[in-house]
Amino acid sequence: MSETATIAATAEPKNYLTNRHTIQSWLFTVDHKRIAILYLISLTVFFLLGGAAAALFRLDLMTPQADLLQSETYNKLFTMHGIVMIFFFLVPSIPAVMGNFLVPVMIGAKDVAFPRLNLLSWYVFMAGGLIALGAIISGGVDTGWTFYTPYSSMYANSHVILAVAGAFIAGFSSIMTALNFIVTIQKMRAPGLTWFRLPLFIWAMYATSLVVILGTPVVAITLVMIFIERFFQFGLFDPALGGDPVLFQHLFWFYSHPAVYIMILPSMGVISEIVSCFSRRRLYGYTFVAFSSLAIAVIGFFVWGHHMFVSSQSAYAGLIFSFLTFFVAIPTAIKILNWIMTMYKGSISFDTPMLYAYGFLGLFTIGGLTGLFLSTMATDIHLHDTYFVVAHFHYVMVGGGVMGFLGALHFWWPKMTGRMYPEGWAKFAAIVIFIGFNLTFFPQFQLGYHGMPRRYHTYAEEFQILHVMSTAGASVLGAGYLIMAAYLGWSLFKGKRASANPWDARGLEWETTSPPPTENFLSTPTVTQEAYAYDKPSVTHVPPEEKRV
Amino acid sequence: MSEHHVMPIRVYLTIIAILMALTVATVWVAFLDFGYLNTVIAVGIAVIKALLVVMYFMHLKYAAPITRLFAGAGAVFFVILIAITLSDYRSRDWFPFPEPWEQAHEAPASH
Amino acid sequence: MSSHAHAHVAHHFESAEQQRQSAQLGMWIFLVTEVMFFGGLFAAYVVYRSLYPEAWVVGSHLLSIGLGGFNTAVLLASSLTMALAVHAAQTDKRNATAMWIVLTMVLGFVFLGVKVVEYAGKFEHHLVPGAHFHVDPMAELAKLEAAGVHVGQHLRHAFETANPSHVQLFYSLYFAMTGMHAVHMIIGAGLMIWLLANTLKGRYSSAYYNPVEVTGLYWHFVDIVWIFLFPMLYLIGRH
Amino acid sequence: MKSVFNILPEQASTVASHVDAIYLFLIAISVVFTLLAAGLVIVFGVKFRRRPDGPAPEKPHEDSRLEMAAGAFLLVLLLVLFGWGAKVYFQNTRPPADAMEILVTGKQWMWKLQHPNGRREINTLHIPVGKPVQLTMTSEDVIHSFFIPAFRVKQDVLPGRYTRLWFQATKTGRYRLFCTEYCGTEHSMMGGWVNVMTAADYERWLSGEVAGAAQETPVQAGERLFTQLGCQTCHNAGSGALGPNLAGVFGHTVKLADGSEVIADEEYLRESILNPHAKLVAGFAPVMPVFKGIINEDQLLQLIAYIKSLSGASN
Repeated sequence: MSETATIAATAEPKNYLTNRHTIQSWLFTVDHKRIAILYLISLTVFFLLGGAAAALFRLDLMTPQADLLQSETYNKLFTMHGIVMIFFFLVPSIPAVMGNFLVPVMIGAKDVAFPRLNLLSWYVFMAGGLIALGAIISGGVDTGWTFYTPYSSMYANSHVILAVAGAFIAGFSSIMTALNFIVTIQKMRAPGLTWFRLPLFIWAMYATSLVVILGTPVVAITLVMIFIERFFQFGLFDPALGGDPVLFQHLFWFYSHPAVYIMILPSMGVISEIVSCFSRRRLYGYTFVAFSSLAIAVIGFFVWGHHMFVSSQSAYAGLIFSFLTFFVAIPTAIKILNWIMTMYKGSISFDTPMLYAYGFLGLFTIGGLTGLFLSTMATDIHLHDTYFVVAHFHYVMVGGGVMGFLGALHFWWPKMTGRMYPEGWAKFAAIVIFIGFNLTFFPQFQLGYHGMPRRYHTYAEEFQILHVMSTAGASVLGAGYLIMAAYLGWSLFKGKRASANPWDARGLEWETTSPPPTENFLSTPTVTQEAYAYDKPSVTHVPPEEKRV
Repeated sequence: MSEHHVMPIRVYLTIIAILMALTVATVWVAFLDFGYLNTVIAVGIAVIKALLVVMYFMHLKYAAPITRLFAGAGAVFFVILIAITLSDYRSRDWFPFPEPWEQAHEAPASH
Repeated sequence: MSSHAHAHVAHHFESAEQQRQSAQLGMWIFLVTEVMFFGGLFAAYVVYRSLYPEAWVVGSHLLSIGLGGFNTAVLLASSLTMALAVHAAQTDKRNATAMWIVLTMVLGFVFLGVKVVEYAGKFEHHLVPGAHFHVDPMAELAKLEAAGVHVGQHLRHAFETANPSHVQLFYSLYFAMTGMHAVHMIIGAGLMIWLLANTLKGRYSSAYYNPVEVTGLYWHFVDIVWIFLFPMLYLIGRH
Repeated sequence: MKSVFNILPEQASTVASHVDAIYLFLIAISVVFTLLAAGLVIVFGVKFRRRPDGPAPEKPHEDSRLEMAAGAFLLVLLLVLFGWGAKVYFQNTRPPADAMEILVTGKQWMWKLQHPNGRREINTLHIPVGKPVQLTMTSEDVIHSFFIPAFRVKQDVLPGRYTRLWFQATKTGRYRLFCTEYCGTEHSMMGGWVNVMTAADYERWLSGEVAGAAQETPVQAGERLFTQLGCQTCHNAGSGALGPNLAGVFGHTVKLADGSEVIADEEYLRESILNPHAKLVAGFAPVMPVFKGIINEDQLLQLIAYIKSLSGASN
């Protein structure tokens, strides 16, 4: 701290971190970069909470019997893990932290279109999070994060209303952020920054925001319907009145399937930036990648029924949902091809962000391919609600989503904090996380095909060996995360000073100081070339004397 | 400066007159028997009323193309949500199912 | 200070025009989320109505077309006054702006008042879903006939076959949909008070009237929801 | 029981090998594509690693032919997968007409099963090998799901509705039975075994209990209920009967009072018992009492079994 203070006291121009130091200057800030930091801190806490829950039940699953936890506690823990990780970590992760920090900088704007709304979104997020935590502290929720009726609406005796309220409120926060991004990207791009000069991260954020805008309100009203049913005793899904619990599943998955794209599209945007930068080559098939983000966002709304093949949904509806699901696979697969082809004849260096990109490519490929097992109707009948599904979505959401998030964190860490992290430790942690992840989740594919149902507290003894492997892997994974937390924390105070453009990357965010000043640029930049112009030298908008070495 | 479109008050008055007339019409039509068309007519009139409000009171007719695109997207996804959900319910008792699996009639594979 | 256009351009915008377009687009995107929000309820309505059409006929006959129609007219009128408020702001007529805003708000409260009367009636007649819900379609049919309503074959059939549980489902949706609409009305009324205060302080002019305009968009949207709710809830199977 | 390290678990039903064939095909695709992707990034990583004196990379050509070709190839591959998966699914959707029917009621946290001759059991299902078996399932409370991994079959079980599942076992033995839809506190305890026996053993098992106490079949229980509840006073073949004659109704089209037609399946019978006025048969007055809250799910299944037997639909 004292060092930061002395730096600020010198002739250095003030940046967004150092221009004011009071608590109020953080809690009432409208600077998108500071809001991003607020989100980063809150999300880290939620990630630790969700991870702790997972660690506990993973430990309990070492043996087939119930030894560590009671059934009720076990059910509450996996519910908490799901709610916290989905609604309070994965959905906001890259948009709220990286998007908030980068969208205005990347398009050369001073801030997002509605800065006060942006701050409000953080408060709303925190309110939702605290209410959900309240539900957990006051006794917990045992419905699973999917809140299926009629269990959630009529049978569960836990704090469903509070949990539903928390998720509902958090939904508003993502809507506010998404709305802000669309308007910002639409209306506030710097002169010369045409649509096809935009970084692909911006395209990904735009597509993600569309999904949030169109999907989140539907889950919001669906959660309100659960609330109405529990609180006012109105039977909206009550079978005794002729209500249909499967209708809840339709409404729920109308959001929650596209929500998978909310979690993965931003990561795809990040990977595009990283692969391009560390291959020193413009992304292969820029236009295709840009439009495929939008295509995935739109097609993603037509496939929700593939979560319901055994729900008693009409076989014909299932047929159509299965058919359309295969179509989402095509743009996704071609994107992987694009990233690989970008490396072809590139000049590849293996800095930490690139290691995460490699991890993403491997894990997300497996996650995507195992999705085919679940969109094929005959195999889904067998695999539905087994550990195969658990493994599949962890490969997509952690292998894809979280790997992208960590890649982004390392790629833009120098920009956000003005410090470099220790490269050796970072590489080590990336490799540990990759290995630990595979050890944890690969055995679960096998468990699933052999019939191990998900959400089981106790299980048949023949499954034990694979569960033990999974738990062992989880401890490696956990160790990887802890190493990362340690060296990132260390780097905040002791890390080497970062230059404006430590990776020699292209893009407006690299043409301002690290960390950027409050309004991002000293004067509004003008863009004269396309994105990823790695064949040309970096265009400098920052006078040399302001650059740190 | 088409964005700053100031409409003459006369337009607003015409629109409100049409809206009120359509309200009376929809009530009147509800008491006549057109079979299943009653629903179509009721929703049709509501759509016309909504379009009038959107186009004139909300100035969408004079708004930027991107604004109109978003308004349109809202309507389209609203319809998608309802139509696809309903398609499940309408096709649940469709007959006939495909023939049962021929192997069912074969001799058991083993004992 | 209100006369300077530049005074209203926030620091991060380049021009008043950019700011205005952003506000407008932002509000429209918000309205898209509102469309999808109500979409969930409409989907439930459409599905259950397709499953239980006769219960929907019975349910709607127990609602008052008079009150519903009156409220429709009130809301449409409030949309007009709101549009006129925006018009007055666009043409620098501050007093007129304030007057139209007040009128819009009053019409909004009239709507809510009528809604309270309707809800109270449903409460009295045990039509609020829950343990006390009670409806006897045959008794209701007899009441209709006693009141001299022409009961055609379809209508009689609907009353004879409707399952009271399904009628309860209709009322669950009726209260969920109109309740959610009323919540939006109350928020709208709150926005009107805020607009009025700022209008009286002279914050708005032809150079800067974004809040009046975007609040208007919201108000019109709430009106549109009712334009659909009225026929869908009150007018089914009246023939 | 096969080891969990085998690629495939035990196959014990006619459908299992068909599902496994698709599964193995999918694994082959996954291995090929994973190795391809991993191989390419590793080869490129080595071959094009950054060298201090290396040439500056060229800008890639904006050329969509590779993407188009990849897309077309994937489209064909995925359509094959879709078609194959859908074919096996649909083939297995509708039970064969001669399937033996077993009634299933799920409740927190047990499976209640009843055989055609009336024998009941909980959490263990005895079935004969080589004979198609159809489960008609409902739930007393929340959604459950009936899953037999060795048979590769699964179906959600819902309150207020009937769902069906059918299979034909190919091997005698004991196989796991699970509930796979999360249903509350003891969800993981809701399951047991499927005992596949030879036909002779099954017959012996079935009659094992009948020898002791008099055992009602579901049809007999349904018939007794039919009499107890006074159903036959209206539902008889007499000319002035107040209700429709139920002989030969099941599985056939019924004309309703409003002019529409329905097929008298389990759902229709259920609704007509619980709430007779909803879909009134043409030519009859709405005079039947409502049985909702008077009979439970098990009794309802028995009544339906009896009505089915009147059409010769039951076995």
